[in-house]
Amino acid sequence: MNSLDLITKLLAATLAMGTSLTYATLGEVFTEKSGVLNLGLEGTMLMGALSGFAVTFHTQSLMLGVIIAMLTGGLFSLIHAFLTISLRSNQVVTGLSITMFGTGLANFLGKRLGPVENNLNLVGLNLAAKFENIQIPLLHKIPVIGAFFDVSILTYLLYILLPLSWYFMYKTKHGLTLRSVGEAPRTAAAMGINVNKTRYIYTVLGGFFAGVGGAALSLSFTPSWNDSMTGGIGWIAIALVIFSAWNPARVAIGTLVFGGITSLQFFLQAAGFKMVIPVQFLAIAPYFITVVTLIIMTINSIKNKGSFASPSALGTPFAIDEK
Amino acid sequence: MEKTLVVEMKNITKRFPGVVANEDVTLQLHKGEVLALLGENGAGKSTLMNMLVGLYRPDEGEIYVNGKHVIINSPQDSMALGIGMIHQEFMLVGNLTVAENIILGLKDLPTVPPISEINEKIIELSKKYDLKVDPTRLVETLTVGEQQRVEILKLLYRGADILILDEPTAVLTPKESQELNKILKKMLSEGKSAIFITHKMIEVLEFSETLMVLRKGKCVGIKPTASIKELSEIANLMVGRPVLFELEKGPFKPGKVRVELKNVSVNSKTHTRKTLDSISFTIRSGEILGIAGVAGNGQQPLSEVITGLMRVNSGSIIIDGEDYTNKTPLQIIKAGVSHIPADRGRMGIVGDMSVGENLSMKKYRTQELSNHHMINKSKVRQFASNLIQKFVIKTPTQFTSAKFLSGGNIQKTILAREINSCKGILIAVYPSRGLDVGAIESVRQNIIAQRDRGSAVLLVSEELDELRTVCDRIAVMFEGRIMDIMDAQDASTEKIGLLMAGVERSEECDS
Amino acid sequence: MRFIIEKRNEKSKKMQVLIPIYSLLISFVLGAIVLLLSNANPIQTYAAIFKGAFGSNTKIQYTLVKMIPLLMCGLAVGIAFRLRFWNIGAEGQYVMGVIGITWVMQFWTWLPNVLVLPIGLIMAIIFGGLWGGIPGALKAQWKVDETLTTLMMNYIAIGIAEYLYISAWKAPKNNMGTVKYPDFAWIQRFWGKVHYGIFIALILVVILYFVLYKTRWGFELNMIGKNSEAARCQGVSIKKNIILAMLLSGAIAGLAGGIDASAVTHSLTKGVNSGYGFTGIIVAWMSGLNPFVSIVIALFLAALETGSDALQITMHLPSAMGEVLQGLILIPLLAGSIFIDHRIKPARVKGDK
Amino acid sequence: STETAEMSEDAPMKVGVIYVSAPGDFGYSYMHDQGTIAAEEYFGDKIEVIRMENIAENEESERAMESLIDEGCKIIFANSYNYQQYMQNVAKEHPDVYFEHCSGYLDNENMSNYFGRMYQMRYLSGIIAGQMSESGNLGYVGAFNTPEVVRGINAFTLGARSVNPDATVTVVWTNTWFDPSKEKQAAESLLDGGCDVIAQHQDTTEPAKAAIDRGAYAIGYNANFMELTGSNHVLVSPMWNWGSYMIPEIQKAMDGTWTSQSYWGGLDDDMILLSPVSDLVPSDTVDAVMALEQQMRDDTFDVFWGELKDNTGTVRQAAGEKMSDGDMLTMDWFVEGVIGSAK
Ligand SMILES: Nc1ncnc2c1ncn2[C@@H]1O[C@H](COP(=O)(O)OP(=O)(O)OP(=O)(O)O)[C@@H](O)[C@H]1O
Ligand SMILES: Nc1ncnc2c1ncn2[C@@H]1O[C@H](COP(=O)(O)OP(=O)(O)OP(=O)(O)O)[C@@H](O)[C@H]1O
Ligand SMILES: [Mg+2]
Ligand SMILES: [Mg+2]
Repeated sequence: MNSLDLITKLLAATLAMGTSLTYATLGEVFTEKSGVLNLGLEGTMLMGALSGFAVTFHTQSLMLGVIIAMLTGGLFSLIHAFLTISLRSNQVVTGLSITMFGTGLANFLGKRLGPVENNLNLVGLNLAAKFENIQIPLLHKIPVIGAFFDVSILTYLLYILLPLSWYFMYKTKHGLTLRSVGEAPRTAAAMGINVNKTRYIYTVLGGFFAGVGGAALSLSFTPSWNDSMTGGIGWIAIALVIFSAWNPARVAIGTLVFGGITSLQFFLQAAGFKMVIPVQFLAIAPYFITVVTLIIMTINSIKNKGSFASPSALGTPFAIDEK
Repeated sequence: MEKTLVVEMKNITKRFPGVVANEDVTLQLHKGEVLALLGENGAGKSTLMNMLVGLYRPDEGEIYVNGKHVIINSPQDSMALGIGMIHQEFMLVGNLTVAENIILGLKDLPTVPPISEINEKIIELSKKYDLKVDPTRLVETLTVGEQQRVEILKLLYRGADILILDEPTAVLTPKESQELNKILKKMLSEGKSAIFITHKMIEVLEFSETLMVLRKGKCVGIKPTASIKELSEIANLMVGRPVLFELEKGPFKPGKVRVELKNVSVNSKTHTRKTLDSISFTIRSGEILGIAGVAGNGQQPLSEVITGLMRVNSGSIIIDGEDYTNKTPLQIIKAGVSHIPADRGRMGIVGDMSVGENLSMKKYRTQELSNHHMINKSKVRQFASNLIQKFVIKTPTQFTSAKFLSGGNIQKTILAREINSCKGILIAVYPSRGLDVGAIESVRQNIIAQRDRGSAVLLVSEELDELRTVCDRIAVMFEGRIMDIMDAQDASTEKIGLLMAGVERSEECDS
Repeated sequence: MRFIIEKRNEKSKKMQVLIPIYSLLISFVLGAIVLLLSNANPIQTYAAIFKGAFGSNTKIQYTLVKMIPLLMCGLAVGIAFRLRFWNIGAEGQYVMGVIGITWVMQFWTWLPNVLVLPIGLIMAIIFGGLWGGIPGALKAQWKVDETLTTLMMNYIAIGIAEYLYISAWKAPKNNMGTVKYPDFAWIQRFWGKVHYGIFIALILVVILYFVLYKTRWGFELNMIGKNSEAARCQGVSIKKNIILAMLLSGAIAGLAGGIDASAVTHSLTKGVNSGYGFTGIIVAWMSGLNPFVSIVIALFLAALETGSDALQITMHLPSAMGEVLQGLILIPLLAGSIFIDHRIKPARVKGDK
Repeated sequence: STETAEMSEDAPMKVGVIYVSAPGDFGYSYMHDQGTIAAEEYFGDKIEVIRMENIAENEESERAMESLIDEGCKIIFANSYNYQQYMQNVAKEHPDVYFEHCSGYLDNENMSNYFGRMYQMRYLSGIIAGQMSESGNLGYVGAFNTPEVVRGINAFTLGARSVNPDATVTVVWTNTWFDPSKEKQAAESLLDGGCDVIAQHQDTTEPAKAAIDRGAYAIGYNANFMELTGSNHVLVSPMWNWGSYMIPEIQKAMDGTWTSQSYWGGLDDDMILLSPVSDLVPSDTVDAVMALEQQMRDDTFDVFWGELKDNTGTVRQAAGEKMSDGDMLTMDWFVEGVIGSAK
């Protein structure tokens, strides 16, 4: 295998694995940009994965599966929104509780929503169809770049969603509203913006994305249902939001770096590279390198005037008549 | 001429936890008229206006606009009624551009705002009203004066007919204030009506037709401005007692040098020009050195290098003969330096801690309030209640969160803390900004008392009046440099004004 | 009719007691619905959970044992949270603590027997402290976001632990796991399963209460957490305190690991990352960062966990139901927390048309 | 409590079972549960089983055992390695209860340990893999480099090289027993690297599915993957059959004839099985495998029979000798032909 080929395959693996992560990260960027921190992502994604799989299994419809996953994600975020926005509960603890609840509920329902023949279990079932890779004629044959044109529809959708999100956030009036609400809610309110409504919208939107992210696993990447099958992707997404400095355009960089290193360590092993470092250290390489990259980027950004500032009002509830 | 009522607020009452901010207040604004709304800090002026723009909702009372009973539930409603407000604290989003700030929240904006058209419209407007500002700049990079212009542009852009201006000139330099006033006149000449909140008596006389005074949430008087013969009349009405306009000030007897700056320079991160450029001066005990200058010319960095909050790149700072260059804030506090910072909300108080705790923040380290590492709570309580009495801080209790106090009382809290702990050196930055006459009086009096007791004081201010009446010497800053230092009695408004604008002394002589 | 939420003049003492009660009632109702849907008798289930947590001496003992690391991790993150430092890395700091004590137990064999445990615990403190101190220093020095660093460092710590118990420090005969600690270096039990570590945790509560509420340093931490810029103006060093607080936070989490390892697991092996660090976050917040209240919350959460065993044993429900019920208990509690300093009232209708 | 359980003569005997994961995972705990179910079917209402799943390998397991004893369980099975210490502790405190620990080595008067010689099945599956591979590049997705997993990889490799001496087995570690995404990624990277058969020591079917998707072959593990995936590209699956151990042990406990033992069961006592072989595998290969299986059953064939060299060329097992159980249980090196690191 020549090295171009290897890079192409590595990229393909990264894209396949990174799709779910990118959806979740992008969604959380919207949520956090509005000033709400949703640590319930892992549980929300898992509920998305579960509902998407269950629906597709019973209806044979992938589309319907994705839609239900999306709605489930939205519903779960709505709980978070209600608690943190309307009832002003602490966002960190609420998120953790939602992750706990969502994980439990998904794993529980996984043993209740299956067919009778399988003891109501969803585990161990296969889908009649899954999201297959679609190759764009000619383009997919180009070395390296070709990997981008041999992916599933969910990944293609991201090619549109990422730039669109950036455009939405920085060029439209809704984006303007979104940014102002996370940055200076009092000001936004004084300008006639309904801060809490805006926050609701984007928290739920983030949930939609998280739900689709979950479905990207259970309907596309690893088409199946398994207990806790998200395996921490929700947490990584939360970290990558920071990495991407709350900018949709940079989300792709974060997920490519993290996904790339994750895939790379498998590739190195598979290529029979003589490992000087213990295998466990390869497994932590993605986390380690992400931290190191963040440190370097942060130090750099301090030199060129900080671009790593989180939305100023992130994590703080808002009420107009309270100082 | 028949006067038409544009706004009528009837029997408004608004309560906050622990305070009645407005009690049975009735306000009337006529078309084309300017109503000056006056009152001490915490009298309830901002609260009343916030109800008119829909930020707060009244507990009792009714609002009529153009004769119609209205329920204003949100700023959106008030905008629809043609009401626009410039808030006491700027309502700007720092990391958005000027244009974005101006169009923020506009109802009939297309989904993708045509930014270049908007920019043009803003430029047009700013030309018309002589409000120079670049619509593409990020607001956080603007000076205070420029930010105020953005606030005005927001009103103009929305075409508000009823303007509410909550202390718009409080943070402006005299020159900026004058410009603002010109713009206001122009806007009013177009038939708009305005409610104008200010603590500056001159502005009241200059602008308003009617004045209305609030005290402790209640209306204590409405008068035509023309009927006012002496400024003290208004002041007395506001405070409820006679106000001294003459400050008691002892004779100037400077002692030994307490603070000396030698060629202090600070490089700027963003500009090529230095933030501070070879600053040298001394302050002696028993002396108040005033720093005049347009905001943003290095006054705040100057106060921060002396207090150790900002590092200097070269030069030295000597306090009582010892080198304190780039020492930590704590070392400098221990050397005896007290500091009344420019931004009281951000740097001066901890809003979520109690008034009592805020008062003890300079002294908690000392034996007076703690034994070794343990803070003595009962001593702190005693200490705080003493200070609250001595400095007449209006607070429900000393356990109230400091954020609930009005601006003036927050400032008094800071003043009380800093003056109480002052061991001979006081750095005061815009200490009377946004305060009412009563409060200003007490702030100035306290600072002077400090000097009379032999302290060395650095007073940064934009009010030439203040500088002239309070200070012994005045230094003028421009672009990070000290243009000149002169005795206060030699400082004419013209002279300082020219120096503030960057005109060198020599040039002045040449012309 | 619209409702508005209005701030109370001060925190309501009555509500502080009533809200948990009401919330729990709501939780029970919600939980009952879920249980009924899955064909389980709610009353029986709740009784079983309670019995599972407190039904016998042994059950109480297990609940108490579980409480110790939860409480300590709660205290640990609580310190960081005071500074608004989002330490979600207590899990990793805990694991590093276990690594630290294991190092001493396995390799410092030359130590006199009496010193092994104390030095082991000190090493746990040092390891945990450093693991917390690194993100602290990164934040203080370069403002590197702590949420990301602490989260990632959890995974790194767990990876290192795996490497050690599977490869480098694996006991020769074992499949995985280090050798058992020498039994003279175990923390002894004094009542059934309950070991002396509980006293360390309780003493820590008292110490931290004093440090945080009575000392100058506690006052400074409070200032920084509530307005760091103002604190700096008052001569409080932000950098130094972030690092100190994170060292302390990590040290306590590390100590929690050290105690659990020397009292319960007696080795470094799989299961070392048991989630205490994450649950500690819930403990810290639900207790309002108050060390004494943390005891109650930690006990409550520990009881929920031990009690949930009963779901499987008596009710034959899958273990996931435990998490569902725990979530259903936490969510109403969180929802209710607003009423401690707010009241809800119908919006004024007078004048509405 | 125990008293109530002994109240009546014909009250069912309570059997406690502790699983490290949810038995619904179709992996390790699932197969254990199949054993439990077999026992339930065998004994009918003579026993009552109490299951506990997702029990962490720390003091939680001790608590779980105590709870089961509280419920009156007479015999307790626990299926994961790190339970052993806790089980030993609990066993000492409850001499009247029988304890059965799977996959460890500790025992006690009232505690046995048991495990199966899965490496025998790995060897047989290796033969099939070696035979079916065209490239001779086999891939193996491994969870952790524990002796058990390393042993399986070595046996698989020896089997493959017995029919294809040039075959190599490339190992990718995932560092997790159970993570669908990571397992899939690991398998994909092996397939990208040119492997055409993927074997696994993991708890999901993802590695096998990845192979099937690419038209490559897979070797299952734990359960019959051919059934689970519905594809005959799963050539064969080495499987556990815990029922063969649990039923007699429960019987002995009932009869009061239970004694403690360290039990490492093999083919001869059906603790391990080979699933039906895919119809893609030529019948002569199947016949050869079956013949060898019989030899193993008869104890005339050993997988780790000297001379064995590790993949750096060092001799690890002298010629003409069979490897001791002790050496097998601590294996931390790879045989010739394995590409990867066992450390
Ligand atoms: N959101 C709020 N919550 C609680 N109390 C408040 C709130 N807003 C204002 N207050 C209190 O209401 C009173 C009136 O405050 P207001 O800001 O209206 O005064 P003001 O007249 O504008 O004073 P200043 O001249 O200092 O701006 C003060 O006691 C203030 O502390
Ligand atoms: N704001 C202050 N004004 C005057 N003196 C101060 C101030 N703060 C601290 N000091 C004094 O400076 C000395 C040293 O201060 P520091 O806070 O380091 O003392 P400490 O905490 O008692 O000592 P240490 O922490 O070194 O044991 C003390 O005697 C203290 O009283
Ligand atoms: Mg005001
Ligand atoms: Mg000290």
